[in-house]
Amino acid sequence: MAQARTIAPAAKVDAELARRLLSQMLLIRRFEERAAEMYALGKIGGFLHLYIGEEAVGVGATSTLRPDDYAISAYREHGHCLAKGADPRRMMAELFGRRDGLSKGKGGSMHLFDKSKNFLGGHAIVGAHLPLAAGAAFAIKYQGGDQVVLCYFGDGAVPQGEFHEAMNLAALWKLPVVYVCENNRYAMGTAIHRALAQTEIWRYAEMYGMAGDAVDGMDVLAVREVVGRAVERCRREQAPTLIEARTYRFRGHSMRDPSAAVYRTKEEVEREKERDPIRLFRARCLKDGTLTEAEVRTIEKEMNDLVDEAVTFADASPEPPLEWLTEDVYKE
Amino acid sequence: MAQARTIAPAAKVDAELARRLLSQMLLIRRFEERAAEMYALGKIGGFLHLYIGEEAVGVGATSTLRPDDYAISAYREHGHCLAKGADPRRMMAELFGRRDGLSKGKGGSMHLFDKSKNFLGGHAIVGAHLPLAAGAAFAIKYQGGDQVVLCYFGDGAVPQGEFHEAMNLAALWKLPVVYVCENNRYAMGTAIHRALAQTEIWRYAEMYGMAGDAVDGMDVLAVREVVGRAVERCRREQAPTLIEARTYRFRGHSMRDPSAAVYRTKEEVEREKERDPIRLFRARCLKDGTLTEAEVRTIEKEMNDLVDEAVTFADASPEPPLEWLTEDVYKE
Amino acid sequence: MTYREALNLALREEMRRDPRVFLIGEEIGLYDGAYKVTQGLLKEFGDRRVVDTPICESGFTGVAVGAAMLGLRPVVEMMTFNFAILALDQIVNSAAKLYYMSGGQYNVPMVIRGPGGPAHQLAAQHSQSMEVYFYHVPGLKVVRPSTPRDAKGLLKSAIRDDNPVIFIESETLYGIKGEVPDDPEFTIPLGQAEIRREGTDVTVFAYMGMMYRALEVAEELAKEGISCEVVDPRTLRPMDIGTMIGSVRKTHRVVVVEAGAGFAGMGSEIAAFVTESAFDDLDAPVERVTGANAPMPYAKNLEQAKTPSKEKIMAAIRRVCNA
Amino acid sequence: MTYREALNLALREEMRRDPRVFLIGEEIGLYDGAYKVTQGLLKEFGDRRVVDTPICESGFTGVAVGAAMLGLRPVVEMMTFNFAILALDQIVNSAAKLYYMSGGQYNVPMVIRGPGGPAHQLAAQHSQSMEVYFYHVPGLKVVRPSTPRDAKGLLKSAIRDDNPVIFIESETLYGIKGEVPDDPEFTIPLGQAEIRREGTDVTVFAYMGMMYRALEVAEELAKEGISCEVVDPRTLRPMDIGTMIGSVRKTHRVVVVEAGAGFAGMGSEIAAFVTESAFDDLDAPVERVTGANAPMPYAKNLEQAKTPSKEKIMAAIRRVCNA
Ligand SMILES: Cc1ncc(C[n+]2csc(CCOP(=O)(O)OP(=O)(O)O)c2C)c(N)n1
Ligand SMILES: Cc1ncc(C[n+]2csc(CCOP(=O)(O)OP(=O)(O)O)c2C)c(N)n1
Ligand SMILES: [Mg+2]
Ligand SMILES: [Mg+2]
Repeated sequence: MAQARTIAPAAKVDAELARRLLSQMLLIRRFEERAAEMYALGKIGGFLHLYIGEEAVGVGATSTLRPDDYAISAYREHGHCLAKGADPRRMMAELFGRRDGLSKGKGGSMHLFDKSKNFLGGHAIVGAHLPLAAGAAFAIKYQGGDQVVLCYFGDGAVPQGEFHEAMNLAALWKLPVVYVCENNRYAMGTAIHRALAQTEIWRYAEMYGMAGDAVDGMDVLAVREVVGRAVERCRREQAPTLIEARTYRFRGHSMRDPSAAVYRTKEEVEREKERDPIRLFRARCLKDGTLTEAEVRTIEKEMNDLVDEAVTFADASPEPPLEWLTEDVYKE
Repeated sequence: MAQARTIAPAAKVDAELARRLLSQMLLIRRFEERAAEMYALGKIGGFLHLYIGEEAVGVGATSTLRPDDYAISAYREHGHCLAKGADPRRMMAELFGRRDGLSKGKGGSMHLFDKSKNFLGGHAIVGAHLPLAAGAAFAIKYQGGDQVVLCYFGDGAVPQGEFHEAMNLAALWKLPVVYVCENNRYAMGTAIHRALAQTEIWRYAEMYGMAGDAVDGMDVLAVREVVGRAVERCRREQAPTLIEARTYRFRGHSMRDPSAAVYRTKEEVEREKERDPIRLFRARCLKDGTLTEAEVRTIEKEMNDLVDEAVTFADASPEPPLEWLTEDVYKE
Repeated sequence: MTYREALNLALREEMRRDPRVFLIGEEIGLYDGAYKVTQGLLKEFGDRRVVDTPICESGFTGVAVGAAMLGLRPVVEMMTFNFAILALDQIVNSAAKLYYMSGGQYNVPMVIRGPGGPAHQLAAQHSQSMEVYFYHVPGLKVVRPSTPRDAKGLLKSAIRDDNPVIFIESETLYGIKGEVPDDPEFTIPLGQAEIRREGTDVTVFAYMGMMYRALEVAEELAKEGISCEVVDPRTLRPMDIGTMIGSVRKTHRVVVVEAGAGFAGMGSEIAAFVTESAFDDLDAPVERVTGANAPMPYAKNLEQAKTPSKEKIMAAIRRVCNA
Repeated sequence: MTYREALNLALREEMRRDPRVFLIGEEIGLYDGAYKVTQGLLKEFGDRRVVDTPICESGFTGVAVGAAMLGLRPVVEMMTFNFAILALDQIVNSAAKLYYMSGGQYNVPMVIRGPGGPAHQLAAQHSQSMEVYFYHVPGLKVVRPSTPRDAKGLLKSAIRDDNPVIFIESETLYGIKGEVPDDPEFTIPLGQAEIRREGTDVTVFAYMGMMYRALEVAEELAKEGISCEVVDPRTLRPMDIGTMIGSVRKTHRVVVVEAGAGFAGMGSEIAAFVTESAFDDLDAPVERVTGANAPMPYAKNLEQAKTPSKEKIMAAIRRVCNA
């Protein structure tokens, strides 16, 4: 049985990479902290699902991709979309429901798409995007390409039938897709042992004759290593992989759900926050000398600035014109 | 890894039991042979899926049930319905679409129901009755009963999402249901290795922490033993089981499909017919002296007579009155 | 009492009354319901009768159907009705047809309830008028309760009904208040429309949020001397054709308001049967005021433009009255 | 050429023309199709482009949507449309909405085709008019082709369309024959109704099997001096309102015939918009002749009674003509 992998803290990381990973995690964190503020101010509406605490998964995983690879996710996808390279300004504008949003303001937080970055969205029906990911991989294979599709989904999608259908098809047809389950142990208020007879999600891989692995999702380097290996195999052999990244969400399910609700204790949340992936990675980089305090502070400032800019941009963007209501229903 | 179990041919069977098992298998066989004739004559319409070759599964499995236990199946359910004790006359009348049919002529071959025998039907959407079986088991547990639900389904249902949903719920909630997959190696024209990344169906049980077993589905006693053990455990511990019964259909998928079509060879079909469960069981009973030639002939005659009677009855039954078209839509 | 509390009370009373009634769905127990409709019920009835499920709409709906075949009376919560589409096969091909296919042997007494229709900025996949997938289907009954009183009375009838009943509430109405009888034997029969406001010049058919919008419009138009009768069908299948046609024969003019997309919606059926049954009584063609034929957009301004505005309803009423 | 052959030819031509077109579904390759529509295509195009799937309608439909997002043009076969209900979420929430939700970034060029509607004694779960689940949905187009010519011309247009198109054939029509242009550039645009028979007294709207029944009725009524115009909408969404209303303005009387259950069906929408658009031209209320509001029974006599008979259609036409 695979254990969740953690990279030995001694291994030194390349400074350039460290800077990139830390920047991205910080960008996501700040972006969402500001989004939460904007939600409180009523600038953002609907559901807003924050990724805070889980940044190492999206950042570590995406860092193994080429720009022409694809990524697809569910509704907790701000992190995946940013990591794939989307413009934070247009993302924030989308959350604001404005004209310059990625999806022209029509999609909102749950439906971020960025075709220019091969980001296939933001899907809000739990489980439904798993077959879509297999389909994108099918298209790659059909076209003879060597790209890879990375598909993020939650532990809550595993009991859904489409998980099984997608795994079987991906394995049967040997599709170049890496499924990354972000197991944060809860689907809304449902702890994983109340949802699944088999809670070791990576083990489902075995059943489908697929490679499977578990990884500490709070360790960006561990995620990078495990996903990287899967992506390489996928590219080489067009063999799918199922990876379970063990992580935790620090906030509530959405802005409408308190962070420590009936279904988990304050103590549990506090304990998990000790594993904050950003704090851990920063400490590690400082400790082994990869980055200096000053460098880290610079990165923090840069990311803050980017997010400020994003908010300013979003706020300045006008509402979509009313004619847009009935446009984009059909492509002419 | 479990092997398909076969009972050592030495073990002597009780004559009473042998008579019962042979009678039922023969009844099913004759019933369907006659049904096929009636289909050719246009007395039966629509789809007609014959169970010929698979009788040992339904008969062996049902022989382990109490009358107050439940059974449920897909559209290839004549055998399951007869084994559960339904009146062959009313069954044939249903196939004829007549007033005295089990379902008043409204269901036809794919939708046989017999509430008086706790036979929960005949369902024609592949995979859909698996959650229904879990639901019946849920109701038993809710009511504090000790009955068991036997659910038959084909290998073709395994790639369907509802297979996974039903397995997970049955295992998670410890429901008293025994799932019997009748693996005849084809779903219409699709050989199992073209449909499933994992073709050892009983092994899915493992994934759900459920008991699992494979059995030679051409050996009625082996089926009886394996299902019997599962039924007992189920009744005692309310723990579900997944059983893969390895069998083969001698005819085409339905009356519209030739028995040896493009997807399988004549040779394969002929070879499999050597494993005819009725022939094997009869030979065995004769060999070890459980039954005499004369007894077997008597049984054959009795079953023939029963089926003749069924056909006569069905033919004499009038068409349903036209008012029935809009009755039974809602219960008042 | 709020609409939410009325639903909660109906569930509570029916569970007390009939031990065969149980609840099943996502987050209805420990979490007290995503929209708190089932609040406190786990505490009162325990996890045998308030069953939290994993996310597998088809699976747990199928479980409910199977349980109903054995005589239980499940009440399934769809966290929102958008997800019911994943269970549609179980609803249409199992629940709605078993009684018929079995020649009257197995009926399926169950309720599938939860919020549906336009919500607040939840966008295309989470903000849809879902009734259209159900009201066409023989074997189903379909309820859309607009008031707290109806929520209670109709849910109780739905639970006592021997057939599968689709019961679609609304996120935007959970908080509204109204008088609700606390008699545990109070029920409202399925299949009865309600005249929400009497009037003589035009009949406006509307339910849920649109019904309230129609009432506001009626108020304003009263000042202009146009007297609107607002009729709420409440049950979409079976529909109370008697009451509805009765109103039309009185007013001779009809506007149907509907939040969902217009093409082939509920309004189409109402317009069709009203015209069929009361053609000679009509002084003008029935007007439909419906949601735009587009998915629901996220942006607030577009979202507002998606559903019929007061202005549009008003204009339609004026049109039919001047025809 | 038969209807089946026309479909086969359309698929073949479009696959030759555009390497992005591929077929996916159950039994379409090695088995040559459950209804032989894809006969010979595996042989010509190989298993890269003719993809047999396991039974998992939601899964393989989702695969097709994902492939379409990357620019391929999948043609999904539903062995029968009854099973499409299992994929409805992928169709309604993914295929139909992606273009909108992504603000025009990802369109989904795909066709979902297969037989639907009443079949022969296949009973409640296998013999249903499924178009009702689709034509209400913004983002989808819906086609019901009644003749071999239309089957070819419309399927080719559907495959070339940049949007998801629901294309519902009929088991009972696969064997009918008709003339079909063999020009590979022959197409029929989506959204155009066809006047099947010209007439002056009454317009009958009908498609698929009901269209043929309407033509027979028209023939018989001609002898009585009633001149029926039979109009086939062909595409249900978008509907060719222009042609349809044009006919109504000529005849002033309308009967809509529909095989499916009547309540809230296609006939309701047609009746509603015809009345809305041509109220003053109508000399009688639109009559709908529809299938009974019941699931499809197995017994032959009940099955026959389920769909509109010639007698019922005739009676309706006489009624509107005498009104
Ligand atoms: C099919 C479906 N059912 C229910 C929901 C409502 N819902 C939204 S998110 C969610 C929990 C999903 O949990 P998980 O997959 O673990 O992802 P996480 O939120 O933990 O990232 C639920 C039940 C939905 N969106 N889709
Ligand atoms: C959801 C669904 N998809 C497709 C079909 C058409 N169909 C009927 S039977 C069948 C094959 C099923 O094979 P299997 O489950 O192995 O059962 P067997 O016929 O071998 O007994 C198919 C594809 C269906 N009835 N339901
Ligand atoms: Mg989770
Ligand atoms: Mg099989």
